[in-house]
Formats: sequence, structure tokens, C-alpha cells
Amino acid sequence: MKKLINAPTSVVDEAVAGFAAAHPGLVTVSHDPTFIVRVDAPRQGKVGLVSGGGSGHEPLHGGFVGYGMLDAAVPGPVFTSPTPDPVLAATKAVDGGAGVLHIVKNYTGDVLNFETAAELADAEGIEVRSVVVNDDVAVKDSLYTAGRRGVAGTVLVEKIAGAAAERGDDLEAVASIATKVVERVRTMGVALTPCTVPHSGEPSFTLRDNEIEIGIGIHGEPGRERIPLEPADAIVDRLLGAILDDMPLAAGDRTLLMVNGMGGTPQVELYIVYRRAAEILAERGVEVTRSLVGNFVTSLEMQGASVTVLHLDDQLTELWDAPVQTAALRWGR
Amino acid sequence: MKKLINAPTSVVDEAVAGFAAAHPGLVTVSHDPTFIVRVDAPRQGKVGLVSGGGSGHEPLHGGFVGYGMLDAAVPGPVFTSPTPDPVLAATKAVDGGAGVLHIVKNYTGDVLNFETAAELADAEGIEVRSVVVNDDVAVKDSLYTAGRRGVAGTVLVEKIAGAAAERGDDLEAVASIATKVVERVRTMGVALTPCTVPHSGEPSFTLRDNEIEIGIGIHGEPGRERIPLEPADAIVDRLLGAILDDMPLAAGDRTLLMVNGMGGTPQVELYIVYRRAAEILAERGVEVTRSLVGNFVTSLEMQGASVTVLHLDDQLTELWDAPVQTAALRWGR
Amino acid sequence: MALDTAWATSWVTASAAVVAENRARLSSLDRDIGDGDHGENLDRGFSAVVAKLDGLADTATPADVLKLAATTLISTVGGASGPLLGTAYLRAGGAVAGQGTLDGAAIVAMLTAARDGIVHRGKAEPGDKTMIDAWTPAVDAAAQALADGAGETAILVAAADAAAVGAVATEPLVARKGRASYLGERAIGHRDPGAESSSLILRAAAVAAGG
Amino acid sequence: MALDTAWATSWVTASAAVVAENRARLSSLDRDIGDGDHGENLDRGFSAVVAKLDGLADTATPADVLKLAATTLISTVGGASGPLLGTAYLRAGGAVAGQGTLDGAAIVAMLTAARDGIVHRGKAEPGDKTMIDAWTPAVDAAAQALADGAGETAILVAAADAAAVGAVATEPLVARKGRASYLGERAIGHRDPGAESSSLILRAAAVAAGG
Ligand SMILES: Nc1ncnc2c1ncn2[C@@H]1O[C@H](COP(=O)(O)OP(=O)(O)O)[C@@H](O)[C@H]1O
Ligand SMILES: Nc1ncnc2c1ncn2[C@@H]1O[C@H](COP(=O)(O)OP(=O)(O)O)[C@@H](O)[C@H]1O
Ligand SMILES: [Mg+2]
Ligand SMILES: [Mg+2]
Ligand SMILES: [Mg+2]
Ligand SMILES: [Mg+2]
Repeated sequence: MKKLINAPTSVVDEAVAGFAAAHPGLVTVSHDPTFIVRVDAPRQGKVGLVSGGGSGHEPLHGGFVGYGMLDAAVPGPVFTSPTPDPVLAATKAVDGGAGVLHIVKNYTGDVLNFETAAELADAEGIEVRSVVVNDDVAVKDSLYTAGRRGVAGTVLVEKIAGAAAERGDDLEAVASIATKVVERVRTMGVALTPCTVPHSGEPSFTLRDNEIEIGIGIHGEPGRERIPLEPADAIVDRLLGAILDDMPLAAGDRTLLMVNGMGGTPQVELYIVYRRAAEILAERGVEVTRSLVGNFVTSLEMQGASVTVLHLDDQLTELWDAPVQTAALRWGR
Repeated sequence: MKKLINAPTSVVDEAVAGFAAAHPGLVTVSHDPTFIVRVDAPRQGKVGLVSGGGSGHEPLHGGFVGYGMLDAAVPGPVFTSPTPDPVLAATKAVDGGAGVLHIVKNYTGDVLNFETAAELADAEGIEVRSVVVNDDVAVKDSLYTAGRRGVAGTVLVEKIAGAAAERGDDLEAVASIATKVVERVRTMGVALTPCTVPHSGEPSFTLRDNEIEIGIGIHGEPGRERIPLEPADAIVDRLLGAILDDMPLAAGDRTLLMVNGMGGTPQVELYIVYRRAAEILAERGVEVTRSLVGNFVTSLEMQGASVTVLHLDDQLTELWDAPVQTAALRWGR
Repeated sequence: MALDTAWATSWVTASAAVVAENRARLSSLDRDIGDGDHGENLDRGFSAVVAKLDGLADTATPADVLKLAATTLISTVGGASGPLLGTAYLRAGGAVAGQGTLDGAAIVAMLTAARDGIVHRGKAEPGDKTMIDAWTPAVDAAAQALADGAGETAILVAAADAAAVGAVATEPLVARKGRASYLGERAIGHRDPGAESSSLILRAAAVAAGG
Repeated sequence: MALDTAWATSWVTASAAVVAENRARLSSLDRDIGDGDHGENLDRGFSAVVAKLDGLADTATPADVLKLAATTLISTVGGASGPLLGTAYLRAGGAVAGQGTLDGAAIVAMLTAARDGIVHRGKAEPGDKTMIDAWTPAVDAAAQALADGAGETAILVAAADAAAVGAVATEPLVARKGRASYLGERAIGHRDPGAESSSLILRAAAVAAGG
């Protein structure tokens, strides 16, 4: 295992310290328990947005703390959800009296730890609502699974709900906009290589030289199926095919198309993926009116990508376009 | 070799097509010869900025085309400088009567091909000035080498010169600001793994499991020396040490500190590097007043990072802060 | 012999030791059908619990030890297993609150409450390929042993034996909860890491009682 | 026998063939001390030249062939070698402009102009471990052969032989130009890819003349 780290146990603390040092006008960092918070938190009368989860997915979530997006992010150990303590502390730190929304990716660990934190916050008189993101169509959502995972679509939920909170929507309204995004966003990913968690030192799985994993999660969990390497266009056909099977879109529908890198994928490859995805949507008459291409929700150094489609409408488009100023997403200011 | 591509020969064309599709309000793309150009080019009376070089370093240069930065970018084949034809075509496309600045990374191929294009443009009556970026302190700049390479510092040259051009400075002034940045910027990098050029299919070099390459270039060229893997802090000490040996900074000096990922490095590692680099500068009393952390000048999927220090002053700070709107760098609009 | 606070603290200490010893193996089981951190998570948590034992008052009851373990695990383990095991210890402590020593009936009540806490939080049923598949047979075996007139140590041994069998029995199952549920049929043939760690922890309870 | 346009076109065709054949080997030499694209670059360029030969007028002179090669190489090769070899062919064509057939003196003038063009663009000196280390001995040997009264084919064979020796002789050198110069001492022991490809191209010139 070759990594630019000092020790596996200090990865998250040092990275968070570096993040704070690099973005002093934007965030401050609390240590013990660890969370990243907007420099101007709490904002009186504004709904606070808190998200978090295991580390190793950067820029998610710390990179999205700032004006028009998250108020705080709670990084757990690498690929392990944070415990309730820092989530509670972050919730208190951003509460400006208008309540706090937890944006939680649908993993048992995240759900349970955020749930516990929400109960504790409630006991301290802070109103908390939770929205669980589950955009990954690779997993069958049924009684027989823990349900779909939350993956790259989380960024879109955080941006749009963040814009709603920033303009002054109340907790109920912000939560319902977040829920609306969750209902209209779908993702599916592919991995070409595994990743290695620092404290384990072992690759998360093994793939043969010519094998890829379709429907990969963001923790190096195995995906839907393992197949021989195919040309990029054929892979994109599979990913987008699964999305459109699940969320049929009609000609004239407007969408945001996101191509997300898993961390170790060169940007040229992401744009090759984007090209084909846009082509497929165009063939169906579906309009791509907004786009996002880059590394947003990663799995350390994994090579691979995911495709996300968000079914837009006027409201979502307006909130997407609203100004945002975070380390990883910025426009309008 | 596992890549999300269709064919080695179509990588650049398809990636550029995807880039154009993803950023329609920002750029248009000319095929045959291939270059990426601001959607509103040429701007009458504004100095045009053109850069380019081999592909595989994305977002450099295409990701920096837009308001306040480049007017056009010319991508060559992967790791191979473009020929004079597309450089000439891009130069003509952005000429608004105020002349054109070529920003060229110091590699023999780039220098010779841009030089030829500049001669041809001159023959067509377009005034061209060239600034050669050579920030890489890993290479001895002497009569006995081709001189220092242009690496991550190129982004800073493009941003600052772009701001000068955008506010209406004339060709002479824009060129002299670009030259000033070149004089005040230094970079040094490290690679943990090689990268694989699509058409070759072979890793650019081989490193043993515990070896790293100090002073790596951005084309998978070997660097200054090969040493056993060390903790991140020790590696940063080497990189920043080489920079400060070359460009001594005094207490109170203001700097921009950039940590650039080589493409396959997780963001946590970049911030671990940033943390230590900021610490070293703080120990010397050098102020870090601006920062930039992320993948900006990459070597495909190489794992590694570079540290760049730009010695700021009021003028450079003001131009750095000026609004910019490109696919990879955006603020103020 | 009824079990006292010394038993409770050695249960926790022995759990910490066996988790540390099996850290790599548990993470490796988790790598097969999850995300490879289970051993790491529990090791971090139980080490933290052990570090806090010194702070217990001399008058501490077994329930105090269990509650200390509960809050510490909740605030240090993270992942799915942290809130689940934390809730288990919390409920276990609640079931024996105020008792200086635990007899057979108390032990069965404690184990039952622990299992019910996990089910309450995680909504898993037997056969879902989770830690419940260690806990439920353990609770049943303990209740049976109590009914058969067994002493405290024998009850814990029966529970540990059943948990071990239960953990092995997760191997042929398809998972319906937790990360392994994403795998569908591909989870078949792999032992559930949480069931395995729960089996180790229940064995530690018996060993701490001299079993 | 003096060399005509047919010779010039078969030089280009034979160069393209030998470059294609050695593509992987040239890129591999470049991988050792450069960026691994030299074979790819030249193959792309010479294939493009060959594709354009059909478009030549029946009245084309050797110089026309060389100029076509020059402009095509400049606009297709890229990298360092594109402008350098392109300039070489441009100057070579200039040196024999208007001549329907080339005698020994014309050939030496052509090779000299080519070499001078590379030096003009790239500023390399002999011993810098570049393609110049193939071209300069080739020019010297050709001039010597002419002085010794050799015919056209023999002159080209002498040039090719000297270029081959020159390419091999780059191995012990430290590079002072191009990417290999970044390596310092580490370039020692590796043959310069550009010197090797120039040697192949000069051999193709001799072979096209029946040598
Ligand atoms: N809903 C649930 N109910 C009971 N146990 C569960 C549930 N979900 C997961 N588990 C248990 O948790 C274990 C995984 O724990 P761990 O690896 O620490 O957390 P994570 O899955 O968040 O990485 C699984 O092996 C399983 O036994
Ligand atoms: N300044 C120079 N003068 C002469 N030849 C040079 C010079 N710089 C580089 N070369 C030649 O170019 C060759 C490399 O060509 P190529 O790999 O195609 O370009 P690049 O180095 O841009 O990738 C070297 O092996 C060397 O022979
Ligand atoms: Mg986990
Ligand atoms: Mg090259
Ligand atoms: Mg796990
Ligand atoms: Mg080369």
C-alpha cells in the first residue's frame, strides 16, 4: 500500500486539519469531536444542514460546507460512519433556532448513528428532520435488502436543499425539497480497480486484469455483477440503461447529467463517459439542461465512475443555479 | 491496461467532444484541427490567451478556458505536444486585434511547435508573444539541460495573466505579468505510481512496492531520485525544501500555496500534504494568503502530488482574486 | 455462583482481548461481503471501553459496567455495529439495573434484552444473516439451560455454544440487512462478520464466568 | 546512377515502413529516458506522408517530395521530433530545389542542409544525445565518400552506416537536450530514440537507392 500519509490512524485528523488550513475564510474545524462547520454558523433563523458519513469520499461532505450548501459535515473514520457524538455536536453548532436537517446516505451505519444523534438533539430541544438519500439503482430496493445506497446523488440533494435553506425556507420546506430531489435522482457506477483503506492495507476486493465491477458502491463493496472489460460506450449503456429502466424519462423532460469520478479516474475518461451518456439521452429526446463532471463522491483512489441523472423542473433548476460557495462547488459569488 | 475508453486513438477527440457537450455555455470546440475556444471569442480589443500541450493533464488546459482565464486551449495527443496547425488556428480564432499571448510549458516539443505556430501567425499579421513556464525545481536549469519543465505553476500563470487580459491590459502588459508569475513560482512533485498512456498500454515507468519517485514530471518522465516510501510529512519536507532552496522566502512574505494531485491521489492525501506544507511555511514566518488544493495538472491516473509556491504581492493577489469562470476554476461569477 | 461486577468487568476485558486478537480476521470477513472495517470498528470501541473501566466507582453494579460499555461503544464504534451493540449493552444494563449479583434468571433476562435491543434498532429477523443469528440462538439456549436447571456459568456456556453454531450457520444464507444485502446470492458461502464477533463476545462472557 | 523522384518517394515509403515496424521499439527506448511516444509520433507522421504521395503531380521533383514530407510531418508528428524532422526535410528540399535528379554532390548538400535545419531549430550539439548524433556522423561520412569518389548509392550507404554507429554511440552519453536531459546520469546506458529513428530513416534512404 502506497499512500501520502503519515499513519493510517491519523489520516482523517490530518486531512481535516489541512482542509481547515486551506479554507480559513470558509470553514472552521472542531476537533474532539471532529466536524467541519461554516465559519459563520450558526445563522439565526436559517435551517441548518448537516451531513456526514465515513471519510474517503472527499470532497463529500466537507467540500460542500459553505454558503448555499451544508452548514456542517461530520467525517467518520475512513469508510465508517461517524458516531452520534460528533453528529450531535455539529447539529448543536449549526442550530439557529429554525431546526436542523440531517442529510443521510442510506447505509445502516449512517442511518443508525444519525438516528441516535437526532434523538439526542431532540432531547436537547433542537428540532431535527432527516432525509435519507438512496439513489443507487444497482441495489434492489426491497424488503430483502437494506435498501438502495446513497451515492453521488447526495451532492445534488445537498446543493438544492442548501439553496432552499439559504433563501430562508423553513425546516418543513427544506426537508420536502430534499425529499423531492431524492425521489427524482438515480445513479449507477462502475469500478475498474479496487481501493485500499489505509488501516486495512488490503485492496477492498480483487478484480482480474480484464474484469470490471458494474453497480459498485462507494466503499469498495462489490456491485451488481462482474463482467469483462468493455468499451466505455458499452459500459455507459449499461449504467444509463439501469437508470432509465428505473426512472423512465420522456422526450422533453429536462435533466441534470452528472458524471462522477471514483477518485483515480483521469478526467478525459469522465468526459468520454459524459459524451456517451449525453448522446443516449439526446436519442430519447431527453434534454440535458445542467451538467456536472468531476470527482465529487469518491472511493479513495478507486478507478471508475458513476452516472447520475436528476429529473429537473423549474424549482429544482432555480435552486441548482442559486449561488454556492464551498471548497468543491462554487458559482455566483 | 484498464481504462474507460473506446479506443486509444479516439481518447482525445471523444473527451473533447464530451467536454464541449458538458459546458455549452462556456466553450465551443473546433474539430480538424482540434481546439477549445471561449464561446464569445474573439473579443474585440482584448488580448487573446492561448495555451496547450499534450493531453492527459486535464483539467489543464481546456478546463481553464473561459472568462478571466484562457481564450483557447489546444490539446495534443496524450502526452504529445500539438502540432503548429491547431495552435495557429486557435491563435486566429481568439485574435481580437490586440494580439495573442502563447503560454507554453517548457518542453522542447511544446516550445518548438508553438514557436512555429507563432511564426506562421506573425506571417498572417497577428502579433504573438510567448511566455514559457518553467516552474519545476526538480530539473537543474543549466546549459546542460533543456531547462526546467513547466508543471502545476502553469495554472497560476494562466489565471493571473487571464485576469490582466480580461481587465484590458495590452499585450506587452499581459506578457510581462505572465513573466512575473513565472519568475515567482516554483513547483516540485512526487509520484507513488506510474501512469499508462492509452496508445502504449505500458506503464510509463516501474516503481517497486516501497519506492517513490521524487521530482517527477507530468508525463511519467522519471524524476530527480528514487527513494523508499516515507511518511507524507518527510516527503513534503523534501519537496518544499527544494522549492525554498531555490526561491528563499523571508518572514512576512505572502504566498499562494498550491497542492496539486497527479490524478489518482485521494483528496485526503492532498490535504495531508497541504497541512504539512502550510506548517513549514508558518515555521518560517512565511504567510499563506491564498490556497489551491485539487487535481489541476495531472498525469492521467498517476498517484502523487506536487507542491507549488507562488510569491504574491498586491498586484498578483488582486489578479488572482479577480472573477474567473471556467470549467475547473470559478469564482466571483 | 452468581455473577458480580468483577465478572462484568472481566467480560468486557475479555471481549476487548478477543476482538483485538481477531481484528484482522473480522475485517477480512467484512471485506468479503461488506466494507472491511468490522474488526477495526470493534477494536476501537472495546479498547475505549477498557480504558474507561478504571473510572468506575467501587460501588458499581454489573449494570453500571454494561451502561459504561454501551455509551462508550455508541460513541466510538460507528458503522452499523456501534449503535446495534451499544443498544444491546444499554438494554442489557437496563434489564439488570440495581442488582449487585446476577442469578440465572437475571442472565437470561439480560441476554434477552440485549437481543431485543438489536432487533429494535436494526429490524433484522433470524435468517437475515446478521449478528441476530448469533444472539437469537444464544438467548434460546440460555433460556433452555435455565429451564433445565443449569447454573450461571453453564447458562453462559450454552449461550456461547449456540452463538458459535449460529455464526457458522450464517454462511449459506443470503443477507437481507446491512451491506451484505447488496450482494444478493454472492453473499452465500461467507460468514457474517457481526455474527462472528457476537459469538466471540458471548464466548468471552462464559470464559469470564470460568466456563 | 543519379537519384530521381522515384527514389525520393521510395525513401519516404521505406521510412514509413521501417518506422511502423519499429514503432514499439522506438517508444520503448523513449519510455526509458523520455515519455514513451516517439514511435507513435513518427508512425503517425510518416503514415500521413505516405497517404499524401498519391496527390503529387507527375512532374514532381525530389524536392517536391521532401517538401511534402516536411509540411506533413510538421502538421502531424507533434512533440520535439515533429518540428525537428520537419525542418530537416524542409531544408533538404530547399537544398535541391528544381533538380530533377540528384548527383553525389546534391545528396551531400541535401543531408547537410537537413542536419543544419535540426541544429537551427533545436540548438543541439554533437554529444548532447539527440538525433544530431546520428545526423552529424552521417553527413561527415557522406562528404568523405563523395570526396573519395563514391557514387550516389555508396554515399547513402556510408551515411546510413555512420548514423547507425552514431546512434549506438549515444548510449554512454548524458543528455543535454530534450526530455532525457532531465535524467542527468540516469540517461547513461540508454540509446537515444531520436538518434535511433534517424538512423533507420537514413538506412531507408540507402535501401531506396538499391544500397
Ligand atoms: N439491521 C441490522 N441488524 C442487525 N445487525 C446488523 C444490521 N445491519 C448490519 N448488521 C451487522 O453489522 C455487521 C457489520 O458491522 P460493521 O462492519 O462494523 O458496520 P458497517 O457495515 O457500517 O461497516 C454485519 O456483519 C451485521 O452482523
Ligand atoms: N533540442 C533538440 N535537438 C535535437 N534533437 C532533439 C532535441 N530535443 C529532442 N530531440 C530528439 O527528439 C527525440 C524525442 O522525440 P519525441 O519523443 O517524438 O518527442 P517528445 O520528447 O516531445 O516526446 C529525442 O530522442 C531526441 O533525439
Ligand atoms: Mg463501515
Ligand atoms: Mg511526447
Ligand atoms: Mg463494515
Ligand atoms: Mg517522446
